[in-house]
Amino acid sequence: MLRVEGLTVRAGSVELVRDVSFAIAPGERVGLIGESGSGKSLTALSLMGLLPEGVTAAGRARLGEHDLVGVPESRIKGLRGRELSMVFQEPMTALNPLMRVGAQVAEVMTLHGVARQEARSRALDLLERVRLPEPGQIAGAYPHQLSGGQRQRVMLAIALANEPGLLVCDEPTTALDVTVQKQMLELIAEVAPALLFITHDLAVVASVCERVLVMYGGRVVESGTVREVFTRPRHRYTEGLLAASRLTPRGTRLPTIKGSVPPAGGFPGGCVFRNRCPHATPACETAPELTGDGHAYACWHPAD
Amino acid sequence: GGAGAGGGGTGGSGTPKAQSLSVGFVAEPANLDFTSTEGAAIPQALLVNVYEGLVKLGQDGKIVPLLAEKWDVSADRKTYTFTLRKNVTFTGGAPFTADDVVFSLDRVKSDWKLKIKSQLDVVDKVEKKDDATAVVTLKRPSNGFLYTMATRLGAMFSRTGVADLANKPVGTGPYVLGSWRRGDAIQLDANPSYWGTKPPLSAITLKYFKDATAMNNALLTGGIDVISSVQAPESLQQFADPGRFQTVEGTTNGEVVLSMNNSRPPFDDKKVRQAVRHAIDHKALLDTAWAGRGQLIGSMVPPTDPWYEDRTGDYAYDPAKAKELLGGKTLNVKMRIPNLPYAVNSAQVVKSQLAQVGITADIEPLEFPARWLDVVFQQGDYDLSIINHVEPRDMGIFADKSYYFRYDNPEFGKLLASADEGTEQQQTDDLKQAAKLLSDDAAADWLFLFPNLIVAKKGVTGLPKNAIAESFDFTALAKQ
Amino acid sequence: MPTHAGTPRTEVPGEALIEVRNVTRVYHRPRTSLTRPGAAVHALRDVSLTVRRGERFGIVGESGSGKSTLLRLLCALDRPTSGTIRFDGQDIAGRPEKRLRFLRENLQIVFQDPMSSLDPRMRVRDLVAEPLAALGLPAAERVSELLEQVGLPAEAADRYPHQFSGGQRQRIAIARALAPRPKVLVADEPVSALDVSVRGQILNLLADLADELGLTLVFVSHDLSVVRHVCETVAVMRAGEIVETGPVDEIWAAPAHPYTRTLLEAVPTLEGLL
Amino acid sequence: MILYLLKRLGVLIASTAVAAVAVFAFMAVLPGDPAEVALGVNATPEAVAELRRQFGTDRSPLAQFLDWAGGLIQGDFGTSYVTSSPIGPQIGDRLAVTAVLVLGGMVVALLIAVPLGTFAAVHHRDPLGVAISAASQVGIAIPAFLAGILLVFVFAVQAQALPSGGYVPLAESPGEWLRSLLLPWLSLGLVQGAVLTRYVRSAVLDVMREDYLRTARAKGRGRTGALWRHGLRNASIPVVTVLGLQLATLLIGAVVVERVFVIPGLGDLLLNGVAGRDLLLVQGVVMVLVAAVLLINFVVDVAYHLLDPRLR
Amino acid sequence: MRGRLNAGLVVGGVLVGIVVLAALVSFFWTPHDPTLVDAAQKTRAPGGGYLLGADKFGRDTLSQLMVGARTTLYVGIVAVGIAAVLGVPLGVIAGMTPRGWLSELIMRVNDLVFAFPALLLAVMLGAVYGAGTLTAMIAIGVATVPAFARVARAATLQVMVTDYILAARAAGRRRPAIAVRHVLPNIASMLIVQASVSFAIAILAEAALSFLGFGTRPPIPSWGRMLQESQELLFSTPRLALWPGLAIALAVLGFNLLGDGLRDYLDPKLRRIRAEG
Ligand SMILES: Nc1ncnc2c1ncn2[C@@H]1O[C@H](COP(=O)(O)OP(=O)(O)OP(=O)(O)O)[C@@H](O)[C@H]1O
Ligand SMILES: Nc1ncnc2c1ncn2[C@@H]1O[C@H](COP(=O)(O)OP(=O)(O)OP(=O)(O)O)[C@@H](O)[C@H]1O
Ligand SMILES: [Mg+2]
Ligand SMILES: [Mg+2]
Repeated sequence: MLRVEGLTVRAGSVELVRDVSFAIAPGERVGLIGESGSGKSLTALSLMGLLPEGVTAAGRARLGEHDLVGVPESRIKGLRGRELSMVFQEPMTALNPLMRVGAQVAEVMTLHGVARQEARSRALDLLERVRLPEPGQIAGAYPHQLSGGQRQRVMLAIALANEPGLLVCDEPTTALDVTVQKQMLELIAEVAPALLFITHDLAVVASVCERVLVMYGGRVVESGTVREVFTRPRHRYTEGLLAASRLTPRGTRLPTIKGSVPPAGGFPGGCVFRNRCPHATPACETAPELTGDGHAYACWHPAD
Repeated sequence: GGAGAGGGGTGGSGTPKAQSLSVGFVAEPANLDFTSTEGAAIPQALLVNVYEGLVKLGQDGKIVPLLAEKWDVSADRKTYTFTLRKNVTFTGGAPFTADDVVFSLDRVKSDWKLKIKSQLDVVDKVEKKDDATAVVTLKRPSNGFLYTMATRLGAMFSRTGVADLANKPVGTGPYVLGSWRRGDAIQLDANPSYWGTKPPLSAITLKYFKDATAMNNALLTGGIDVISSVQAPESLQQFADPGRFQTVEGTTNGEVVLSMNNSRPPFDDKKVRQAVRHAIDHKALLDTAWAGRGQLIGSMVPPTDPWYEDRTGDYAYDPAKAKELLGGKTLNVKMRIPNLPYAVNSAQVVKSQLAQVGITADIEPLEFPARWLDVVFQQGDYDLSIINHVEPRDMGIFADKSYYFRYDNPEFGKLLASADEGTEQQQTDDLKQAAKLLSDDAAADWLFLFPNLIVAKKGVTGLPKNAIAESFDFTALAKQ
Repeated sequence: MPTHAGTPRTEVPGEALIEVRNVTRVYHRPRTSLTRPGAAVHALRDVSLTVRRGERFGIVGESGSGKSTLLRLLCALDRPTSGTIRFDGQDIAGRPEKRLRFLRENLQIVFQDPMSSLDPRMRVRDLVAEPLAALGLPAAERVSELLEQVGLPAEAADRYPHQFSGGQRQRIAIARALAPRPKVLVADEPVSALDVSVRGQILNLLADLADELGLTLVFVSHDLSVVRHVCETVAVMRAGEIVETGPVDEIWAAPAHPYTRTLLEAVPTLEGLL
Repeated sequence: MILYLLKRLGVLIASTAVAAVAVFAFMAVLPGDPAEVALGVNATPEAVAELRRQFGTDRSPLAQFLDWAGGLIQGDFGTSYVTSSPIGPQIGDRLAVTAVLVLGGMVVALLIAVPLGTFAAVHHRDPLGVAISAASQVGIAIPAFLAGILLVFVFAVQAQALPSGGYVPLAESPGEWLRSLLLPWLSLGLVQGAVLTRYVRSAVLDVMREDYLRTARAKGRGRTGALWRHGLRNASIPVVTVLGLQLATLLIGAVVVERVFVIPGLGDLLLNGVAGRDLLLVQGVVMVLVAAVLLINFVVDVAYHLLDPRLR
Repeated sequence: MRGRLNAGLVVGGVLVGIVVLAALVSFFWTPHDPTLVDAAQKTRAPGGGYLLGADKFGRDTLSQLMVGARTTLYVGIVAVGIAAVLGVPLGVIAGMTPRGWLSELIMRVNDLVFAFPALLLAVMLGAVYGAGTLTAMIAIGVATVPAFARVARAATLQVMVTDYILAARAAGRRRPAIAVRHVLPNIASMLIVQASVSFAIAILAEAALSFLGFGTRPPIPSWGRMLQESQELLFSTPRLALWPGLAIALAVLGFNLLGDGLRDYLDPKLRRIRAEG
């Protein structure tokens, strides 16, 4: 249902996301992982047409029969919140502090043609659906009166209100406690239609998604089913990430990836990972293609 | 003297239309009681217009009859018998009689709170002969008496109208107080029961402007009809169009004096004072400070006084001579001036010119009236100052050695006393000599005679050309 | 193959170095109603714990459970509402700053966010030397020595914090903490703000340093698995209370308190799912 | 909220009381004896002594203060030494004029600032948006009195369309009242509007970067729609603060504009009072101005709390 | 990494630079004596050694403008100096002990002083001690204290919740050292911005006071007074008002642009630091 081809995001002359292609089938749950600054959020925002000022997207992205990239705001405005919804990372700032929560949920429905009265009562149902206790009371509260987890549920309720075909979640649980995160993840897994789930936590992806895209330096470096990618990573970055994510017993040395993630525009040419890769050779100075069916990777020296 | 309003105006037309005029003024009265409150603003608005005296000062400087039809002076020049006009009533209806004359003049001694009331100390007693005749007996002959009677001291009050002088003036004049919007305007309405020629206008509004430019703009835009006294003479060009405006230029009693503190160094030294007089180029000063309007005078006498003599030649502009008189000294002096346009302008020129001969003057503008009166006038804490002495025939202030000039020359006092008691010729001679003495002594420097500059819309008539009395005489004011 | 980093020292329980007894800390929210007083926040309720010399002591708990509050009290940056805190036998609770020299020399802290814990207007040299300067100790050679110890080049001394990556900044913060040669290093979520690829570097560094310098470690984290990697003893906190404390492996294997169990179950792991 | 209101009210009352002491103390330092000043240079000593007794200025400062402050509470400002008329009604009349002047100026400023500032923020990268912020910078740099003088020059003297000054009470002629106030409102409002434009612009810009605006757009609102529905109310919070500060400066700016336009307001009364050493009057006017600023601050703080549920 | 130079900063810097330069040069040289009255040059048109013409006293306008720049800077420096010297320590103290009675007292007094605006203070002070540049400066300075105290307090509050303050305390630093080493450097950029904006406000205030007659004394050249004196010649010789008006506007514009420019120049650095943390 979503098909992205050659998506490139630029800020001025700096390419922040480069040539990203992937597809999501109806009902499919796809994870997008990568460390901070790898371009995950920008990828998601370019689908929503919500890129920050001064940042532009090129390439193709189609949701059903609608083009998402390179079309004027007025054309995709109607899709947002109805065909395609998004939950953001920061639950503390994503809600309007001056407006009651119920009104904020109802708003997304009235915007897309639901009558005011009906929207109000459906808002209560939605709050209940995201398992908020006492939806009536929550609806009358202001955002600052709710905890982070509750707010994130409200965001989810807003996103689900018009039963969109695709839900995009940008690190929806990063700011939450593990116990709250668990509930939230279960909820998302239960209610989400097709899902693009962004996180930097591999374990989270593993618990929610079927397929995963690994990003680094603005590129998708590996993609495939969660099981395959996590059990048999081919790209050296994925391999390193997986190793670093597993905490070994006390007294043992943790595996690491040398160096650190460069700032935007500071990634090397060719393979973006080559300056941190223990297997890099001069061959890596040319950029590898993302190749392979099902389980694809972009690496000259893949692990086996 | 004849009946009528007198003055320089041509009088109103026979058919008084319900017309009114607005006249712009600078200083608003704080209240309407000139028996207890100093300042020129109250008599300017009320004297002659609301209050009348037995006599008044004509435009040519002569005393003319007003509430007195005529007066006789006894041979020893000590008894004045005033024959009063009949059918004169105060606003409110009380008739004006000799009783009111006695009441008013006695009241000066008993109730007035101003220092100038001493000018009537010469009066021995006031008596009623009959309803229409009042007799004033002096202690000694005085040339100044009748003149004083033309000032506010001679204003006639009703025995039943002095309860709230500050807010409710009761007089016999052609106008009565209409309304007063504090901070903005006073309206005078024509007095329907006026004894004399009815004023041509039904009402006059006195509008007050602290800012000269604002007043100019008001005339330019029709907010007012007359500027009573131009405070920004450079701006007169704006009113050059004779199709719209007329400018009246006459004289005043106002000597703009560069006062020097005669009692303390450095100006206790006559040579230094003389140096100052030589250092000032009065022509240039008048041109730059007051757009060349006004007249140069060399002493404390305006040309409208009978004893005027041109003394401008006494100290010609001569910086070299000034330096010589200073003997190569350089001086630092305090010039404390009121924050009024003419003073601030003149001070800057004076400072610049004094600097040429080695006198550094620090200008310190003081809030006028309060602070200037306190610091300079009362305490005499100043070296130089500049102020326009507007009172008529006020050369006498130099005779008071406690006056802020701190000028002390017994010779001068003697001349003044003999002038007041002597014959008219004697008076003229003595005062001429006194003026010369002042000038010679360099008791002060006289920068210029303040001009009477009135601008009005075309068609306004009856404007007083010379402002030699305390009042702004509205009686003849009319609009065509 | 991960290499061995330091000796697990579970078997040598030294004498008590830090003793926290019945500590309570209550914060008052500003009053919002006439009738009711401002709500009291019990950030810590009757907390007692003992950290022994040489021990690596972990504290876990969810957001708001009082971990940071406890650390602030240990560092005498805040005073308890009641209870006593002894460091090396001396009571530190409520002492004025000028009588805390022994604590400052012996106990130093590393914070969660390496950016906000480094003054952006100071050069690395001055940052690292700050504890020495504050204690009036000479700093000249010590700075380069410290930088080397945490794996930073000597030139780093002349640069500003924003010129470093997150992991490097945390190294600077650790160097600063080590400056006065403390016996105890307190760390408040030192790796939570870091990328996973860098997290290992810092955890390894801390383990190495603890070994080399014989440091006692008090390590706070919201992630029990990180604590399990670093510490031998753990205290589990919830709503200002310590609900469970003991050897980390025992608790990991058999959590006694239901809350600990929930916590353990909530942590998503790769192993379980694949 | 009620607690906050009470507390804030307490602060207001206490500050006003302290301000009263400060004002009185300051005036007590003013050189010049009201009795002497009232009588002028030619007064006799006995008259001065008599007048002092009449004014009550022969009493101790404390007694005078208590008397004055006691009167204030009942709205009695005393009787002027100079005009010998009660001060309260005078201040009342003038305050009404100044209030109309200031509020009108504020309305003009808002009418200018809100649309322009919002536009400049939304289009902050476009030439027109940049031009508006540049223009507002220039507007700020022009002294209010200069703006007044220029306005008079253009609209009154040259075009003869409006009066150059003066004030016509509303009761006398509503049309003339309006005409007499248009230019003063403009000259106050233009300059303050320029200042406010900048604040509105930066407040809107800040709000535009907020996450909840992105959320609103993710719901399907357009840029402008999101700004209208969610942005402006949030942006109004910092603007209200500035508005409060500006009302206070406007009150003082009015002093200058009153002079330019010959409007009998509080500023005019104050300057007259100072010039005429009408101490009690000056004291009263200063007190009223200070109290007005304190009151404005109070209202702004309360408004702030009402606008923002987080503070309730 | 430093913020990039922006247009506002450059234009503001140039305008302020011109004012400063004019003031400095005027100490050594002006085309004419700015206070010399010369009837022969009365309102002369520009030219012949009088580049911008002369006023009604025949004084050279350019010379007056140059010396007037001195007055302008003098007023701004002293007023901002008073405000900063009093306001910053108060604000920092209040910000460092946000819940203490001292902080409460400082802020209350601050609010009270704020209720006495510059003009009111200047009129009152002028009435007591005589109007003049000094009273004007003191009045403007005192009236600006609350602004500085507020900004300093707000900025200090922000700084005080950062971990580096906690780190400094843990390192053993006492309050005064923290104030000097950590708080002041980190709030400096806010204060610099505040200073330049206050400078602009002070220039405007001095002009307004001169207009009312409570400002600089004649004949010391001041732009505000030049403007006031030129009023009556607005019709016949508008250039007399034009020059000082332009000078005031450009100087104010310069300081405002400088302030804004500095904000943008200094701020992204801080933002980036926080964003990257
Ligand atoms: N408006 C912008 N202008 C310039 N660069 C930007 C902008 N927004 C983001 N970037 C840069 O683009 C890169 C990718 O950003 P993005 O937000 O997509 O990363 P991310 O993978 O979502 O990271 P995180 O996990 O921190 O959210 C980063 O290096 C970031 O600094
Ligand atoms: N200065 C303070 N004033 C009021 N309440 C406070 C203060 N500091 C902490 N609290 C409250 O005390 C409780 C414990 O806070 P603390 O910061 O110690 O938790 P934490 O376990 O460190 O949480 P996190 O994992 O989010 O850092 C929280 O409810 C917090 O809101
Ligand atoms: Mg992101
Ligand atoms: Mg914490």
